[in-house]
Amino acid sequence: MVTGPALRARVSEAGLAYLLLLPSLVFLATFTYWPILRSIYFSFHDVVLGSNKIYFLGFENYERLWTDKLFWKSLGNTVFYTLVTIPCAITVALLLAVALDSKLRGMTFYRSAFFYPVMIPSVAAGMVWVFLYAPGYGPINSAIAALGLPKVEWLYDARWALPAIIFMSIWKYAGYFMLILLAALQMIPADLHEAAKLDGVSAIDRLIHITVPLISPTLYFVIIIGLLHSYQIFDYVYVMTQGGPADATNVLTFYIYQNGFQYQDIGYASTLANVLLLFVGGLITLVALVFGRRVHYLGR
Amino acid sequence: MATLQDPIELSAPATSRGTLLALRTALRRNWLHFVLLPLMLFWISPLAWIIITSLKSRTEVFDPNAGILPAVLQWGNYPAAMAVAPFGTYLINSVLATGGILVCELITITLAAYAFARLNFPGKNILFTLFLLQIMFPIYATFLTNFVTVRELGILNSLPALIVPFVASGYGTFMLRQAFRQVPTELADAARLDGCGHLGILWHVYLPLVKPTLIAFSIIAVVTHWNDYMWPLLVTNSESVRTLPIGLGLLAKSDSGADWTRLMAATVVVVSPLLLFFVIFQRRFVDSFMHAGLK
Amino acid sequence: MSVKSTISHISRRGVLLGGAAAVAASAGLRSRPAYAAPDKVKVQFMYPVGVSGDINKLVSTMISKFNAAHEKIEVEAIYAGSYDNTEQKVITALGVGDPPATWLPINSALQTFLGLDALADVTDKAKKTDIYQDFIPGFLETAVSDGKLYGLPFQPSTPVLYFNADAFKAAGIAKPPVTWDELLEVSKALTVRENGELKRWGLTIGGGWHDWIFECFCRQNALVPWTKDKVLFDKPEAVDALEFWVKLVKAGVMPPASTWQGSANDFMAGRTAMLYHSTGSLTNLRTSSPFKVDVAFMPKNKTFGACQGGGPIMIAKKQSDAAIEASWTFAKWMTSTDVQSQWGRDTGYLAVRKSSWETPEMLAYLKEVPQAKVALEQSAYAGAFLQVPGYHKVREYLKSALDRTLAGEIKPDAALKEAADNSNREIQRLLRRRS
Amino acid sequence: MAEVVLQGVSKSYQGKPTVHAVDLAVADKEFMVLVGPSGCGKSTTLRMIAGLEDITAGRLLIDGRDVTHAEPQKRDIAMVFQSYALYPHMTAYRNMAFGLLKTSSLSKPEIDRRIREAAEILHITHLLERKPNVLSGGERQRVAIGRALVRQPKVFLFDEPLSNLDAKLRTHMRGELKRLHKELGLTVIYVTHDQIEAMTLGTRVAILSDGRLQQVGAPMDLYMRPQNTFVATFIGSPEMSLLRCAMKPNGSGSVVSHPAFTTHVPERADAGEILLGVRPEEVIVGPADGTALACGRVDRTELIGSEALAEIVVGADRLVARTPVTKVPPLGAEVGISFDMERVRVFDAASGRVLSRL
Repeated sequence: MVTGPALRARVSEAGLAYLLLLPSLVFLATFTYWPILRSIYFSFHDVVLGSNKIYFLGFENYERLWTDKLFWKSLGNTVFYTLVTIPCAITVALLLAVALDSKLRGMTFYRSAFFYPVMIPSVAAGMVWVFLYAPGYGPINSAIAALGLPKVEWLYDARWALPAIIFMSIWKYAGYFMLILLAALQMIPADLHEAAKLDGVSAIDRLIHITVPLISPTLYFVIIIGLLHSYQIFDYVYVMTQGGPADATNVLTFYIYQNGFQYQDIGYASTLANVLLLFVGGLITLVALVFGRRVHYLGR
Repeated sequence: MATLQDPIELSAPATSRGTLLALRTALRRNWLHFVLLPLMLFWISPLAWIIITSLKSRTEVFDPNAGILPAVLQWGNYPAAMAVAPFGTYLINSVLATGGILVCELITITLAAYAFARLNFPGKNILFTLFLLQIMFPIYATFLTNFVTVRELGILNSLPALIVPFVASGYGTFMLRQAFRQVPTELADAARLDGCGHLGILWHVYLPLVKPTLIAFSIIAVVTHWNDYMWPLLVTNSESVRTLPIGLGLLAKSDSGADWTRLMAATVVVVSPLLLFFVIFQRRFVDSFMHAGLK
Repeated sequence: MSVKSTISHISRRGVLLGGAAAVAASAGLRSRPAYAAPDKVKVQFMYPVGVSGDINKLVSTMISKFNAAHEKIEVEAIYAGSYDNTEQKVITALGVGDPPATWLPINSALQTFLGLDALADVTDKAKKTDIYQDFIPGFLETAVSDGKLYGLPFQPSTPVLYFNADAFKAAGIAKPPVTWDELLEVSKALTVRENGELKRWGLTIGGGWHDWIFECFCRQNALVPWTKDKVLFDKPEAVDALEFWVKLVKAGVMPPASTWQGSANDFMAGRTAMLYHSTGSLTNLRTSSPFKVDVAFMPKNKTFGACQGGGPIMIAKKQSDAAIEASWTFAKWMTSTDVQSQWGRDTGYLAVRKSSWETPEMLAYLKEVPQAKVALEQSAYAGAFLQVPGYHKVREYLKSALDRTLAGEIKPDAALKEAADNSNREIQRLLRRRS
Repeated sequence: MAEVVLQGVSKSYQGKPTVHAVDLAVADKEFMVLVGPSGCGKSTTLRMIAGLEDITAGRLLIDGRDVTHAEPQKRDIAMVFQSYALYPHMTAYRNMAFGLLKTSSLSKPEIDRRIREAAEILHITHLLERKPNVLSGGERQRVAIGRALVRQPKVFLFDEPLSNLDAKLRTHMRGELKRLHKELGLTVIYVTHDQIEAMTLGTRVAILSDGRLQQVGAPMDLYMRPQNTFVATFIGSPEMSLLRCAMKPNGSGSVVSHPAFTTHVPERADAGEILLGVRPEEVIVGPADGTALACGRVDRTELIGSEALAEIVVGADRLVARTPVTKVPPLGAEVGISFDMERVRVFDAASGRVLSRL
């Protein structure tokens, strides 16, 4: 059905597309796909960091995974962390973004105040929160005591250490999501809101029925990015708890780091990384299936 | 900046029954402030602590009897913190490395995102997934192989080594693709009729219209890479190519408890350029594109 | 690493990696001095910063002094992060066959590096000097395996018992506890609760490195809980030590968990009256606490006991004899009497040579900071820390066992048995691999 | 001279045909309206003319030149989009200048002259330095038209340009467009789904349905002589009523029998089912007595200004009649109805085609 020139146009469009993708692909191939391929190869081998000797193991690393209690624990911690952090951080971010998407007095200051945690290097942020969470004399416990609630040992308590890190993550990342959502809000035509306002639609209804659908592509993006980020969370565990107490804060990425760099067990670390990749990939597919279809693009 | 709430109006002289009314009006107009202000105070309290601690003497930091504010402002903490490493060189390197990453990323993601958002080609979905792989794979698992690659390229212990792994960004491509897809297709059509090719459309229509997203991405990219620690530590040896977070690492050591006052002073120094950068760019965000009215 | 080899790399891989060639082209930005005078031997030295940011400055000063004094050698000092980071950086470089000439890891890593066949044996060189005579034996031992010396101890530390002298005075306690029993009693006396709410712990054991401190407790029970190819955590002495910890927790005088940073903060904030922490923290705790800080031996049970943290300067095996010789010269210089005396005074680390402790400067310093002497005296009872293959993982197993026991999830003997089994399996795995 | 000829132009997406072999010739200075319900392929056809969509098969000639595969900017056309597609980041002036700067070698003063001239014609001179977001719908519309005008193209393409305006403005702009077409002698191809717009604007109207061209002709021609039931019902408001009848040839014409009546039509065809097409104004409502063709009951009435519409149930069918306001029958009343038999049309029930009159 396709005639020559039309076909040619289509081919040249594809050609252009590949050309545009080329710069990215060259670097991705070198610094992402190559490591992933090596990681797949390593996962079937006994590889020790620093040594050139490699032994074939077959599926032994994967079998190890099944019986590795710490792996399952860290996986559970990661899932818990994600399920709590992402919805909370994104909700806070969305409300902040909507609130700050107006010509409010002191807007620059507000935005900076909510965004700055993203900028604090994780080493420093971790240390500061170690202090804030300090038992007894820490400001958070002082505040809790002022409210008449029982004090908590936070990072020293296996039950509270992970929630403590989650809470700090929300502080650290809400501003980040807020910024992205703010950028999306800027692109919503103002008259849509004005029209709804004139129609007497309440602020909450406007948020749910106008704002959210209109920024749904960005929201979708933020959810996916949030998911991916939460699996990369490592710095705070590294700085604040080193996975303790009693592995209560050991998350998968930290466990991968431990295995690869501390235990030099590159083979097993690669296995973990591959499993994480599969897991995250599946999760994202799930999100894409659930949310992706509801995303409404203004452009189309 | 223009404000909706005119301050004069708020303090307008109360007429006969006006005081209460004025108060209520003030409340209604400013309710957002009443919600945001406490939250904001909570949000900035760690920063306040950082700044206050950076000006304390060492014994004041944890002394429960010392009060919140330092008795004497210890400005000396700043030079003392800066003295542990050549922070000037580190600053220049951080600017170069972060700037280099940003420029490279902006180029690669713009091109790639346009292809994904607006062109049809075989293998589009698979390629997009491949781009996302970059964010899905734990970064620490790439370090070993990338270290070997960087060494083979002969750029170990150099600024390019800090940049190359981050030139392509699945994240940025994804973000920008979402923004591009928000731009009405009719605008691209109009531009084609106006004689633009794909690159012309990209340059004249898409990029100006997704400026808020570009700025948001830039801010995020800068912040992320400004604070990179592990990778720079691994691939650099010389002071002359090292970056600020490594200097910070010197003060946040594991053996003896942190060097609180100087660590916080250094944190302030490291964060300040970012904060400045953010304040400048988030203004542009508002001014240039407040509801540009894409429809 | 010569320029020549680098260029050949570019032409080979740079072409292979198409787009990355642009990057390779900019390799001109490389900042490593591309050449040195041909007769100079270049020696890289990777070191961690564990106690104070000023170490960076101190090391730089030392290196310039060394370089000025040695015409034929040029040392480049490379700050490599924490102990962990340093180890990772060195091992990664080893993996590509390009290790630094010398580095400073934690002593526990000895077996790890030996497993990688990375260390130059310096026994014979040392025998030609006064090293075996002048080094404090407890320190020197941390660099010895199978009777061979693989480095020179440079910055040893041990845990010590820090105590809040003001709190002691207020509670009417005249002197620090000497035995475990006294430790429990004193802790009880120092613990403060108001209306059931805890205000001050009697004792805190610094978390994160509590496995290190636990080994000290084992040694105080006359058990070295490891040999070079297995761990002995399940021995009765170890179980007894952990049971003592449980007793402290159950008595309500010690928190069941803490972190390394947090416990130091707690001490400075008066949240705990006594603290087990590294000697390396002395300067920081002494100068940052709003009260008088004093230091004591860790109390004994069957005996006094401690184990070494900190590390030796190690020398890479796979390099030219000239480079090894230069590295040896450097290591020797760094551990010489005066340098060590200065280093110890500047940082709070323990000087490794007996003679360093007798220099006039050191004697003057000890008069001013008598606390520094405690760790030295205690080191007579100290040995190396957990020098087994795969010590990182073993540490994790042990820490996890300790944490879970103190949290009341598991009994001490079961926990330690499990940790020992897991650790030994891991060690066996690594040893099997080596052979 | 500007002539647009479509020869068997077709479009298919992923093998699915959406436009079937459209043949259409647009004469110079003609105002051709493409009209049809949404999804009928009218916009796709327009976009193929513009070069925004590939032409899957067939040829497109502009001024005799084959531009089937030419790039949009080489076709000498200009287009006004439904949403105006003004560049939000450019002033009205820049919006108008952009295409000229890109495609022509005109000098800056010449461009400026053209813009001023177009602005003058469109009464938007005072808006030139503003950005689209501060313009009203009508003003944006004018700027969009201005952007097309300054190009001085051979052909103007309009894609539902009035659908985003309110009713009053729409009527006004309709007049404006008519004026521009007349005064400037433009060749226009105009897409709309609104048949009134089509009838009022077009010198000729092409009706599309399901990707097929149904009929092309002058508005009155389409109204009076629809070729099939689709055109018949699409044009005219309220739409033509279709009564299902049986037909038998009889003499020179045929006898048409409906359950409620039997009558005679001049068309002649084989016996079979037909649809009798009656426009509201062709129904004569009278008293329910013997003089009427049939009887029906008034089900609904609606006042539309000077006239009224009455929906009458006749047997199983409903039909709409137009009556003067003064003669609106009461609801539920039995009335007699007759048809203006000169004007009613007969369609083949199976194919929907009109039966020709002899």
